[in-house]
Amino acid sequence: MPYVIPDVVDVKQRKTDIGPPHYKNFLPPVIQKNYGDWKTHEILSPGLMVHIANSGDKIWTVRVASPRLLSTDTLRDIADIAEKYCGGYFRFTTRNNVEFLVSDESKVNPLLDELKAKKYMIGGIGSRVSNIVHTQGWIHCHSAAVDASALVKALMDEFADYFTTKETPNKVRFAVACCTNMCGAVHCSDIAFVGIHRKLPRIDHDNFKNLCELPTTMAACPTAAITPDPAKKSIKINAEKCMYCGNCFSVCPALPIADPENDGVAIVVGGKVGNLRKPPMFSKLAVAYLPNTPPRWPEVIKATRKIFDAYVAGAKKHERVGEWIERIGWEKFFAVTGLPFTFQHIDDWTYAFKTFRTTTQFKWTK
Amino acid sequence: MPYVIPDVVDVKQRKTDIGPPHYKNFLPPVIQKNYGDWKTHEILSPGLMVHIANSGDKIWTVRVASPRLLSTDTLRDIADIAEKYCGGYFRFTTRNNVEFLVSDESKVNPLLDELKAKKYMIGGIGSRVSNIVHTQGWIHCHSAAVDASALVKALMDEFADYFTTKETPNKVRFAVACCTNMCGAVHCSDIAFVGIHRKLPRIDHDNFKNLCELPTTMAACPTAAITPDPAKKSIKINAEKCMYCGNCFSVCPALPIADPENDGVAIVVGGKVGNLRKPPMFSKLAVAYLPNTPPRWPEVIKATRKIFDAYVAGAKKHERVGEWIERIGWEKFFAVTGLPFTFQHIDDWTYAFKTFRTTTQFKWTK
Amino acid sequence: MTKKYDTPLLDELEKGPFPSFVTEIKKAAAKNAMAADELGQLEKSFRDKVTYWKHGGIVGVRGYGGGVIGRYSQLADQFPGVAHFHTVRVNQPSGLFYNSETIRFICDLWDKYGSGLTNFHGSTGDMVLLGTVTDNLEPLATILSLNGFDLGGSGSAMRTPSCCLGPARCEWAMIDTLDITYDLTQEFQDELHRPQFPYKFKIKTVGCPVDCNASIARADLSIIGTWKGPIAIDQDKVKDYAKKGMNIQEEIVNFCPGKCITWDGNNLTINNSDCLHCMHCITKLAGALKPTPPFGATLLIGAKAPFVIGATLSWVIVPFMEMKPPYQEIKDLIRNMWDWWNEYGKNRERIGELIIRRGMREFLEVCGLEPTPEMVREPRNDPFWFWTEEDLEKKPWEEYLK
Amino acid sequence: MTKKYDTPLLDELEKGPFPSFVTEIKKAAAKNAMAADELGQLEKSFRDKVTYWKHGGIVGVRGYGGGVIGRYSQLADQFPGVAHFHTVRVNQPSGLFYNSETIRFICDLWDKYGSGLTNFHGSTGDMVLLGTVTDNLEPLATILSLNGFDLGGSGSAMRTPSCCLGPARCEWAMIDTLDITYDLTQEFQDELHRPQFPYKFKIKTVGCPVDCNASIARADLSIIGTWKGPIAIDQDKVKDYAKKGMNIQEEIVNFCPGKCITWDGNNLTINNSDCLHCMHCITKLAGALKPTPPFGATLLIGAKAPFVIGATLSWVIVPFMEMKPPYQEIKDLIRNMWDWWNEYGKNRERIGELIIRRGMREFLEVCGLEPTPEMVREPRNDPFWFWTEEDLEKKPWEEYLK
Repeated sequence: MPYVIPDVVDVKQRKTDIGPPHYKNFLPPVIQKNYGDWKTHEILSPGLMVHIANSGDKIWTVRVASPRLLSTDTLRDIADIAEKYCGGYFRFTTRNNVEFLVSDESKVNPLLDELKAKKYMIGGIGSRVSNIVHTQGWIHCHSAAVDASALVKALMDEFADYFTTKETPNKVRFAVACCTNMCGAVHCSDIAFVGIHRKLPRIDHDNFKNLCELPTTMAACPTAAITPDPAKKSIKINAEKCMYCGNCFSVCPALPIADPENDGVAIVVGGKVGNLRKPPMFSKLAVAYLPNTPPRWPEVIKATRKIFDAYVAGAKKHERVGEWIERIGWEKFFAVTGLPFTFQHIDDWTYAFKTFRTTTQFKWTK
Repeated sequence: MPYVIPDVVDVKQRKTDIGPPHYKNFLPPVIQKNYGDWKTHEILSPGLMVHIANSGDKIWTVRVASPRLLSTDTLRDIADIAEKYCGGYFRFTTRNNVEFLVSDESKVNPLLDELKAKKYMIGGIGSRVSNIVHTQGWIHCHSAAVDASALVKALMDEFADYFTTKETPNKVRFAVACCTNMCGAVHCSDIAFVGIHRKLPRIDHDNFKNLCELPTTMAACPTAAITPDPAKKSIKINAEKCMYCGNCFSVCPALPIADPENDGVAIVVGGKVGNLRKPPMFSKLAVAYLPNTPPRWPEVIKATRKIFDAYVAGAKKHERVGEWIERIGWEKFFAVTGLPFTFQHIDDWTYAFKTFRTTTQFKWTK
Repeated sequence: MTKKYDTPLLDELEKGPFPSFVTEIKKAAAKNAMAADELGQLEKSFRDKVTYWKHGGIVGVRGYGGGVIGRYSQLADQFPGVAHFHTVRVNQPSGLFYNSETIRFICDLWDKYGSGLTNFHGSTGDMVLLGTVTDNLEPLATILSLNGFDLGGSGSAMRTPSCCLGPARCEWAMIDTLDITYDLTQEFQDELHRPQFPYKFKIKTVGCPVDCNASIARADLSIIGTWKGPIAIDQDKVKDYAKKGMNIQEEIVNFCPGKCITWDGNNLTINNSDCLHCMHCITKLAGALKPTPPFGATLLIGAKAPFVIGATLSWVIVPFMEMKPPYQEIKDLIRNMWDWWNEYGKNRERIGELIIRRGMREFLEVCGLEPTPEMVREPRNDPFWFWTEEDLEKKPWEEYLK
Repeated sequence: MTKKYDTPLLDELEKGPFPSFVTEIKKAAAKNAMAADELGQLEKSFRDKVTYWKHGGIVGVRGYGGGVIGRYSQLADQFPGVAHFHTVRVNQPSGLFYNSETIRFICDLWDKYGSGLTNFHGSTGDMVLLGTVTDNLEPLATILSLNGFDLGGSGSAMRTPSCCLGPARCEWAMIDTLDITYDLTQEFQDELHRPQFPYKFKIKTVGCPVDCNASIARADLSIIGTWKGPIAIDQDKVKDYAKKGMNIQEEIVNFCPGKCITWDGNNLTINNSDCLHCMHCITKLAGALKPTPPFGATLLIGAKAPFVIGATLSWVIVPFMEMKPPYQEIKDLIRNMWDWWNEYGKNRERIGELIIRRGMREFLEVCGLEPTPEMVREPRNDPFWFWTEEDLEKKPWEEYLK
C-alpha cells in the first residue's frame, strides 16, 4: 500500500467510519497460506520459537522487550530490522513485546545477532517473566499516584535474568497501575503494583460548582461517603467512610487527592486470567503500602524480591503464583515471605464476608 | 436427687439464676471414671456402638429415632427402659435421637430386643441417614409456611432403610425449616427443606399503627422494599423488591404473608458444618418450589428421591452431598438429577457476583 | 375428659416406620385437653394449608426477661384448649445427659402444669415444654428452681449455651466442652435471663473440628477444640485397617485437604506442618491416629440464619486459645465484644452483622486481638482500604525489608 | 532547536538491561520541542513525587465523539511544549500485525503532527499517539483516513475491539479471532466513534480458554473459543514427552481440574465428559493433544476494574455459540443488550454493574437467553428470590417428577 502524507490537507475530504485496515494486509505470506492450519510449536530458546503448520511450513518468532513508550526513531529501527530479516513483517504482543516474524530459517541467527548487537533484550517466551503491562503514570496521566514506566523499568532490570534466561515454575505476570482506576488487568496478575492515596481529597469549594456535577460526583464514591453541602454549593466527605480511592477526583477536578508524602504503592499478588488448571483469580493484597521513592522505588523492589524468590523456591512446576499460594495457604504465604499481615489485609467492603475464614482449617506457622 | 413437686407452691421462695444442674449428675459411673480418657470406638451395627477407654472400660450406646415432639408417656417409657438396662442413664443427640448408655455388655442384646419389640426405630450411627433437625411448623409456630413434623415423618418413612440398615457414601443430614427464618441449621445440611412464600404480604393498614413499629419493620426487610406511607400511618411495599421472605411479618403482625395456594417448599442441597476434608459449606438451591400437599408432600419426596439416589449412585465413599456436587459440577448435578435449572437458581442478592461462573471451566452435559 | 376430633389427614402420619409425632400428640390428648385441641387445630391446618397461631405476645416469669415464649391460637373459640399455648425453655444439662429419675420429674411436672407435650430438644438445645397457660408459669418456674433447674434464654439475650458430648464419650475431644458450657452458663446468668443485647447471642462449644453441634453454622461465638502437636500414628493399627480392606490411598491420602499424607503400603507419613486439622484421617482411622497436645480452641464469630443480611458461617477471630478453668481469657473477650456490640449494634442486629457493617479492624481492636492471616480465606482484592492517622506515621517496611 | 533539561533522576533510569523509556523520550526530545518539555516536566514529577497533568478537557475531531483524549499541563508556563499534549487513539489491525512500510507511515505522520512519542499499544489495544496540539487533530485524522486508518474508541462508547493472534499463528485457536474482531469493529463503527452508551463497552475475543488477551478480566463482552468434541490424543507423542523427562503423572494428570486423565506409563486416557476444557494438558503436551470440533465460543459478560462496585471478572452468559460469518447471532445479542443497557444504565454504569443491580433474570430475558447452570459456580444459598405472576401459574414439577 503506498502511504501518502500530502503537504496540503483538505480536511473536508475525510471519510469517517472506515474502520481499521484489514489484518490480512499485515500477515506474512506463510501465515496467509497456513492461516488456521497450525499443527504445533516449539520454544527453541527464551526469545525464539517456531510454529509448524500442518503443511510443514514454519515460521520463527523472535521476541524482544519494549518499554511500550516508543519514539519514532525506535519504531523506524524496528521497521528496518523487520525489513532486513522478515520481509517487513512484525507484530506486538498484548504485553507490549515486539515479535519479529521470520519466514526464512537462515535469517534467524543473523537477526538474533543484530538484535544482540543493538542491545535489544531478547526473551520472554515460556515459563518466565514477560514484559509488564502498565499504565501511563506521571508521563501522561492526571490521576497517577505513582509513576508506572519507572516502576516497570526498575522491576524489569531487577528480574532481567528471568526474561532472558532463567525459568520460573510458570509464567510470572507483573502489572503496574498508577492509581486505583487500574487501566489494564492489574487485578488479575501474578504480582502487581498499584498507586494509592492515603489521605482525604481536599475539597476546593470555590471551584466545585463550576467544574463538577453533584450527582456524578456522589455516584463516583464506592462507599457513599460524599453528600451535598448545599450552603457551599459543594459537597462534604465523610472521613470515616472515605477509602481514598480517588474516583471522585476522576469525575471532579475540584477534589485533588494527590499527596507526595502519603501516596505510594501497594502490592497485590496471585491473580491470573487464563482458565488453565484453576479458574481465573483476582490478585489479593500482599503489601498495603510502600513509599514513593523515585527514581527506582527500592522498597518496592525489595518486597517484590521476597515474594518472587519465595514463589520460585516453593512452587511446583506449572503453578502460577496464585496457585502456589492457594496450595500452601495465605498464613504460610505471609510466613515464608516475611511480610506482615495488617488490618488493611482484611476486607471490609461489599464482599468482605466471603473472604472471612469460616472454617478451622489452617496451618500452624508459629 | 429426690425431686419434689409440692402441692402448694410458694412462688416467693423461688431462687433465680441458679443455672442448669451440673452435668456430672447425669453421667454413668463408667463415664465419670473415664471422662476425657477415651481411646477409640467401634460401630457394631447401625444402632449400636461401643466406646473403649484407655483403662479398658467400655460403654455401649444404642441409638433410636425420636420425632423430637414427645409426650410424657413416651418420655416415661424411655426412662423405664433406661432404668431396666442402663442404670437409668440415657441422653439425646443434637439431632434428637435417644441414646441408651449401657455399661453392662450383657444388657445390650436384651435392650435391643425390647426396643425392637416396642417398635423403636434403631439405627442412625455411621454413614447413613440420621434423624432430621427441624422446626415447629404448624404445630406451634405463627410464621410456618409449611408443616415441619409431617415433612420429617414423610421423609424418614421414605428413607427409613437408610437409617436402620443401608449405608450411604457418607452421612446424609436432612433438615427442615418451616419458613425462611430457618431456626436450625438448614443452611448447612446435605438435603434440606424450607417453607417459602411467593406473594406479597398483605398490609393491614388499620392495624399497622397499633401493632407495629415503623423503623423495626423497615429494618427487617433484607431488600429495603418497605417505605413509610405517612398518609395511612402505615407502610408501602415495593413489589419489585419484595422477595416474600416474611421477615417483616416476624416483627409486624399486620403484614400477614401466608397464602395456602402459593406457599410451598424449596429444596436446598450440599451444605455441611464439619471441617472434615472441605471447609463448611452452605446449602444451595436445588428446587425453587414444590407445592404444599399435606399430609405427606409426595412431590417433595419424589424430588428428594432423585437427589438422594443420584448421590448414592455417583458419590465416592466419604463424599458428602456437597463434596460430590462440587466434584461433578452443578451442571452435572442438574443433568443427573433431572431437576430443571431456573431463573430462581441464579443469585441476585448481595453476594450474587461471587456465585457467577467467571471461567470457561464447565462440563458439557448436552 | 378430653375432646375428640376427626383427624383423617393426621392419621395418615401414624403409618410408616418412623415414630409418629401424631401418635405422640394423641397420647397426650388422651388425658390433656390442651393437647387434644392442639390435635384438632393441627388437623385444620393440614386441611387449610396454613398455620393458625398468632404472633406471640409477651408473657414471662417474675425476675426473668425471657425463657418463656407466648403463643396464642387464632382459633381460640374453636379450640379453647390452645387459646394459650406457651413454650417454656428449660436449660438442659451439658451434653444432653439425663437419668430416669430426672426425666420422670419433668414429666410429672409437665403433666400437672402443661400439655404433656415436649421437645427433646429445641434447636438451641433447651428442653422445650410445649403448651401451657399464663397462670401456670410462676408455679412451674418455682418448682423447677426448687429442684435445681432454671429457665433457658430467649429474646435479645445470651441464649442457652450448648455443646457436643466432648470428653464424656469421645476420644477426640480436645477441650472440656461440658465444663466450658456449664461454666459460661453460670458466669453469664444475668445475660442469659435478662435480655439486654441488640439481639440474640449464641455460644456453642465442640471438642474438635468435626463440630457435632453445628457451632460453625449456628453460634455467634463458636468454640472449637483443636490441637497444635503432631498427629500420633500407630502404624500397626493403620496396617490393620488396610488388611481389613480399606484403600488407604483413596480413602485417606486422596481426601487430605493439605495433601500432607503419604502411604507406601506399610507406613503412613504425615507432614504435620501442612496439616489443616480437618480430622478426616483421624476419624476414618479411629484408634490408629491421634491428635497430640498442645490442645486448645479456635474461636470463631458470627454464624446466623439468613435474616437480614443472608446466612453467615462463623469466621476465625482467635486461631488458638488455651481453654483451662477458670476460662478467664475467653470471659474477658466475651465481655469486651458484648460492650462494643451493646454500644454500636442496632436493634435486631447480630454481632456478626455489626462486624460486617463496621469492619473487622474495629472489632479486633476493641477485643485487643491482632490481625492474623488465619482470619481470612484470602486478603482483600479491591485496592480500597482505610488508614488511621497513627498508621500513616509508622514505617513498618524499615523493619521487615531490612 | 529543542530545550534541554537537567534530568538527574530520570538519567538513573537509563541504566540497566531493560530498554529505557527515558531514552525513548530523549530520542524524541532531540528533535521535538513537545517531547523535550515532556522530559522536563517528568523530571519535576520525579522530584516532587506528584503528577503535573490537568484533568483532560474535551477535544475532538469533526464527525467523531471520541478517539482523542485531551491532556493539558498544570505547568504550561514552565513547559510550554506540553501546554497541549493530547492523545490520539488509532484503531490497530487485528492481532497487532504490522509491516515496515506501515509503521514508517505512522512515524512520518507523527513526527509531522505530534511529539514523536507513541505507545505500542494502549491498554485497550489501540495504537496510541502520545502528545499533540488541538490544531493538528483535523489534518492528522484526515491523513490517517486517506491511508486507510481510523480512530479508536474513547469515552462512553464501544471501545476498540481487540483479540489474541488466534488462527494467524496458534494451533489452539478454535475461532477466527481476527476476523470476528474486524467484522464486529466494522459492524459497530457508529457505536465505536460516537459515545452513546452509559459508559464504556469493551469486546475482546480470544481463540481458546488460555485467554492470551485477558478478555475475562477486561472485557464487558468476552468471546472465548472452546470445543465440544473429545481431545484427540497422539499416544506416540505423549510417550515422547515422557521419554524426554516429563513426569506425566505429576505435570499433567495431577493438575487436571476435572480429574479426568489417567496415564499408565504407555497410554494417556481422557474421560472427556468430565473435561473442564482448561487447556492445561493440551498446552503442556503441545502437538500431542488436540481439541476437536464442534468449535465455537463461550460468551461471558461484565469484566471491569474496581470502580465503582469492585473489580469483576466476566461470567458465562452463553455456554456455546457457533462463530461463523456473518456472526449474526452475536450481533443481534450485542444489540439487544445495548438497548437494555441504554434504557436502564445509569451514567458511568458498566453493563456488568447494571446486571448485578437488576439481576441476571432481566438481562437474560431481554437477551432471549435461557438460564443454565454453566452461568453460575453454584446456585444461590439464601432462600430469597423472585416470582413473576406467570411463574406462579406454572407447575413444572408435573413434568419433571412424572
